[in-house]
Amino acid sequence: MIYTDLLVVGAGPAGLSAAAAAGTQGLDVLVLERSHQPGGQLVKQTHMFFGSKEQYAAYRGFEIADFLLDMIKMPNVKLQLNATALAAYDDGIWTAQVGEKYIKVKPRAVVVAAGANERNILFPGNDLPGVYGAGAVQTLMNQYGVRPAKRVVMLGAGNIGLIVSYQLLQAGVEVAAVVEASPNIGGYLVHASKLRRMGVPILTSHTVKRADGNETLESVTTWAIDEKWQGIPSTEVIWSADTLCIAVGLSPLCELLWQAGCKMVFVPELGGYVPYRDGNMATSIEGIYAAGDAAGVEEASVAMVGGKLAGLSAARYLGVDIPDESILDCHKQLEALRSGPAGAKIRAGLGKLTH
Amino acid sequence: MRIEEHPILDFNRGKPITFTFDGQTVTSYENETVAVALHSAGIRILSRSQKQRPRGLYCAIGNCASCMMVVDGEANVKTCITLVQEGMEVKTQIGKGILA
Amino acid sequence: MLEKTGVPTPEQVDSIFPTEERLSQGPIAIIECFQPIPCDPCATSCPQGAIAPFMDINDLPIINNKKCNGCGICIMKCPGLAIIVLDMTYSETQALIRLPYEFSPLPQIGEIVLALDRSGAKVAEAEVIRVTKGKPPIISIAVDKALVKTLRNIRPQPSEAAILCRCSDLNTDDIREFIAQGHTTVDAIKRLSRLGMGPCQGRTCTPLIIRELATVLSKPVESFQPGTYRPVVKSIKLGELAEYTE
Amino acid sequence: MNRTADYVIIGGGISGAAIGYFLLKNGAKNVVILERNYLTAGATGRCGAGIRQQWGSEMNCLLTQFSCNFFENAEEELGYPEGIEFHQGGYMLLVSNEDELAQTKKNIALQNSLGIESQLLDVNQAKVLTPILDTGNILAAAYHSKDGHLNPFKTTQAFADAFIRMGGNIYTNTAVHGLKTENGRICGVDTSQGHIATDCVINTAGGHTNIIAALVGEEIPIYAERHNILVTEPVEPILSTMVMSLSLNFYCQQVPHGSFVMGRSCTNQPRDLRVTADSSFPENMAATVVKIMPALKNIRMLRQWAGLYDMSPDKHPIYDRFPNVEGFYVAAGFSGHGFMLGPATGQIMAEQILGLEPTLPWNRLGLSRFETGEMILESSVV
Repeated sequence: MIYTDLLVVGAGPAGLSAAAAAGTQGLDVLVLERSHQPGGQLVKQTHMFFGSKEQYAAYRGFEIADFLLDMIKMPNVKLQLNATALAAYDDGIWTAQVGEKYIKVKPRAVVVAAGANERNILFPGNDLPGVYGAGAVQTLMNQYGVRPAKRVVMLGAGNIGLIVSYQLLQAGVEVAAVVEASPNIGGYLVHASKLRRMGVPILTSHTVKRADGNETLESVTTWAIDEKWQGIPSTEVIWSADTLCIAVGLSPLCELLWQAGCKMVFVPELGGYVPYRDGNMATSIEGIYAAGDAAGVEEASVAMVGGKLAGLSAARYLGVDIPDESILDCHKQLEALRSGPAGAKIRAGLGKLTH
Repeated sequence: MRIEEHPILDFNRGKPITFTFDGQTVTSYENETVAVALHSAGIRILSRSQKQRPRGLYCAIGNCASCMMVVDGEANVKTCITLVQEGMEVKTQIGKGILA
Repeated sequence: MLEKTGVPTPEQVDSIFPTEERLSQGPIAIIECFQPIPCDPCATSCPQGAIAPFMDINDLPIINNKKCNGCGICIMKCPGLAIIVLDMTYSETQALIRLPYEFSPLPQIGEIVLALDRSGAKVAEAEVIRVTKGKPPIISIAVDKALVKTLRNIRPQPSEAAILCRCSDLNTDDIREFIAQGHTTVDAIKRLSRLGMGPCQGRTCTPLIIRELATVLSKPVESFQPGTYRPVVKSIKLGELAEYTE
Repeated sequence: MNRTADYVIIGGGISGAAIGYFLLKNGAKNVVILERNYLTAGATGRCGAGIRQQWGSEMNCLLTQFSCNFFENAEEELGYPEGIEFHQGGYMLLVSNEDELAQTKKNIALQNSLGIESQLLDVNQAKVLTPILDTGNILAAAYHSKDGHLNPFKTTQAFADAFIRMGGNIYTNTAVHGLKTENGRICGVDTSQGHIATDCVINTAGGHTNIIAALVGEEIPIYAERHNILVTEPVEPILSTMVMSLSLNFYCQQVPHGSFVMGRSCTNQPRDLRVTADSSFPENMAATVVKIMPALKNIRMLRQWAGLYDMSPDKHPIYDRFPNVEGFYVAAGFSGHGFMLGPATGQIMAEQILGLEPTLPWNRLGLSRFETGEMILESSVV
C-alpha cells in the first residue's frame, strides 16, 4: 500500500498543473500517467496556443509540456509513467497498474485529470480500418512522425477538426474536405481561414452518410443535412479517401469519478456526463477533485488553470494555508479564458453544473 | 510512410528495431508502439472482429480496444499502447483470441 | 479470356446455353465447365440420366436437353459451383435463376440482393424467391429475362447498419431490435447484448447507445444513464493481480 | 398500470419471474411482477449462474434436480429460441483434504441414491476433464456431467417473456413503498407508479426481503451478505467444466461467450445492502484461481462487481406465508443458490399459493423450522 498526500490521475496539462501547485506547497504527490510519455495531449499539439502569458500563449503544445514537467521537478512529487489508475473503491483505496505491477494507493486527496475519450458517430462503415479518431491521427503524425494517410476527409470543424486538418497538410497529407454538421464552423475562425487559404473546402450543414471500402476505407460519402439534421437525398458527394478522421467531440473520461461515487451531471456543452463540482474543482465526494477534460471538455489553457486550482484546493483541504489571492487569481484567469462570445457555450454548460 | 521533413517538428527516432507481422519483417524504432510501426509500414488491418470484420486503429491511446493483436503468442494485446521490441512476433488477431 | 481472367467469354457462354425453344419449355441446368479436369459428380448424380456418362473422367459434361428437368441436384454436387438452373417460364417478364451461394449470412426470402455478372460487377438488383439450406445452400432469384446470360452471382446489399459496439460487434440493427423488444435502458440492453461488457470498458459504445436510445425513443439524451462503471477501467492480467503484496 | 391484481410478486429476478410463470401455468390469472430497477438488476444479474445437483442435503439435491430437469427443456417450454445458454459441461468439486474426501464420499452416496449420477474422480480423471487444472492442489474431485451453468439474464428473460405471453404484467422501475393490510390480511401495494389492490403478495426481493417485510412489521431470520465476483476478457473455449472448491474457497467457469466468471467468499463483507466492489477481492481471487488453474494467469480481468446472498440460518430457502399477515408470502433465504433453484422456487410457490399437491417436500422449508430446530444441514456453499 502506498500512502501519499495527493494522488493525481493523469499527467496532462491539468494533472501536471495540479501536481506542481500541490507540490510547491510541500505535499507528497504521486502522479500516475498511463502513457510512457508525460504531457497528455500537449505533446501532439504543434500549433501555438491562444490565451495569455499565464497559460503560455504563443508557445506550442509540446513546448508547454516541457515547461510543466520542469515545474514538477521536486523531491516530493513523483511522476510514475506507464501507470494506469484502475479503480476507486469506497474504502478510499485506489488501484493502479504500473508497468506489469498491480499497486494500491491510499491517498488523503485525489485530483482526477484523466482527460477525455474521442467520440465516434454512427454511419455504415464506421468501423472500417481508415476511420480514425482525430487524436489517433495526431498521435501518428505529431508524436511518432508517421504519415497517417494519403487523402483525408475530416468530419468536424471544431477546433480539433480544424487544427488536425492543418497539421495533416503540414505532414504532407491531402485534405479532401472538412465536413461539419452544424450550420456554422465551431472552432476558432482563424484556424478555419488557415485551411481555406490552403484550398481546403469546409462544408457546413453536411455530414458523413457512409464509409466504404473493401477491407479498408476507400471512399466517404457525404451529404447535406436539413435543419432537423436529416440527410437530403441527391446531395451526396463521394470522396475518394483512405482516411476519414472523426473529430465530433470528446467525452470526459470520468469512470473513476463514477466509481468513487461522485455526483454526475449531464451537461452536453461540457461533453456529456461530468462530475458536479464547486468553483474550486471539488466534487461531491470529500477530498476528490476533478480537473481538465475529465471535469468537462474545454481548452488546454483552461485545463492548466483548473488543474492548478484543483491542486491548491486539495492542499487547502489537507490543511495547508493557501492565501485567498492564489485561489482568486485562478478564478480570474478562468473567467478571462471563458469570456467573450467563443466561451458562451462553456458558460452555459457551467451554469448547469451549479444546480 | 514516415515523415522525414516537418516544418515545425523534429523527430528524433530511437535505434532501429525489427519485428515481424504475420511473418513479414517490419522495421521500426525504439519507443514506437506496435500499431504505429505497423501503420508506418502501410499495415492498417490489425484484427478481425468476432464477426470477422476488419479492424484497425481508432483512438491510438488505449481507450477503444480496436487494435488488439496477438503479440508473442499472447492474444488481446492493445498494440496502440504496446512498445515494439526487437524480434517481437506480431500477428493479426482473429476473433476472441486463444489463451496462451 | 478465361485462362487469363477467370471470366468465360460471351462466346463460351453462348456455346453452352440451351436453345430458345428449350428454355421456353421449363427449367434446365446450365453447366459452365470449360476446362477438362478429372471430375464427374454431375454425370453420376443426375437422377434423369440427363448428363451423358463420361468415357474419361476428364470429359466435359454434355446435357441432354430433353432429359434434364431442371431438378438442380447437380448444382449441389458440382465441386466447382459451375452449374445453375434457369427457368425462363417463371413469369411474363422475369426468369428464375437457382445458384449455389456459400457465404454467411444467407439472404432471406424476399430480400433484394445485388445481382452480379461473372466478374463480380453489380448489374442489377434481384429478389430472393427461395433459399434452400443445404451444402451448398441454393438461392433462387427472380431477374429480368434480358439479363439471364449476364447474371451469375449475388451479394447482399451493402449494410446500412453502423457499428455501435466494436467489442461484441453489435450494430444499429441489433440494438434497435432490443429496443423494439422493450429494453429501453443502457443497463437492460447491456445485460442481454453484452454491449459495454467488452475490453473497451464501454468507452466507445456508451455515448453511442445513449444517443441511439434517445433517437429511437424520441427522448432527451439526459434521460438515459450510462451503465454502471465498474472496476477496473483497464483490463489487467490475473497473474499480475495474484502477485500483489501489501 | 393494473389497479388490481390477483397476485403481486415483488422482485424481478429469477425467483419472481419463475413464480409468475408457474402461477400462470397452473391456472392463476391477473399476476403482476414489480421490479424497482430492471429485470435481473439484483442478485440474479450478479450471480455466477452455475447449477449443480451435488449437494450435501437431500433437500438441496431434490430442488436442484427439479431445476436442472426444467432447464434442460426450458427453451422449448418457455418458447425462447434465443437460447438460455445452458452449458452442461459438468461441475467439478475439488477435494483437497481428507475431511473433505470423507464428506464428498457421503454426499455422492446420497446423490446417487436420489438418481443423481455424480461420481468421485481421481486426479488423473479430473485432469482429463479439466486440462488446465494443477492437480498438485487436490486429492480427488466430485463430478457430475449434467451440471453446468446458464446465462442468468437470458434465463430470466425467457421466464419473463413466457409470463407476458401468458397474460402477466411486469412493471420495471417500479418501487414498492408500502403494503396495505385490513384485518390482518394483505389488501394492496403502494408503488412508485401508484396503488395496486390485491389480496396476495409474494415477497421475493432477495437481499431486500426484510425491507419489504418490515412494511407490515414482519421479519424473517435472513441477512444480506455481500459477495464479489469478477469477469475476464473472452477467449476461445478452454474450460468446459465448472470448477469449485469449498476448502480452497472459489468457483470458476468459462461462459459460452468466452469470458471466465469467478467468485469466492471474503471475510468481513458488509451486511448493509451495499453492492459496491471490494478493493481486496481482485488479488485474492486471482491468487486463488491462478494457483489452481495456472493458465489463467495470462487472462485479463475486465470487471468486478458484488451482489447479495440472502443467507438463511441453515442455508436452505424459506418458502412460506408470513405468520401474521394473511395472503403475504415469502420466497427468500437462498444463501447463494437462488438462481439455480429458480424453477423449483416457481413450482413450489405456485403449489403453496394455489393449494396444489406438493411435488417437492416444501413443507420442511417453512419458517417454523427455525423455532422447532428442524433445520436442514448443508455444508456445500461457497
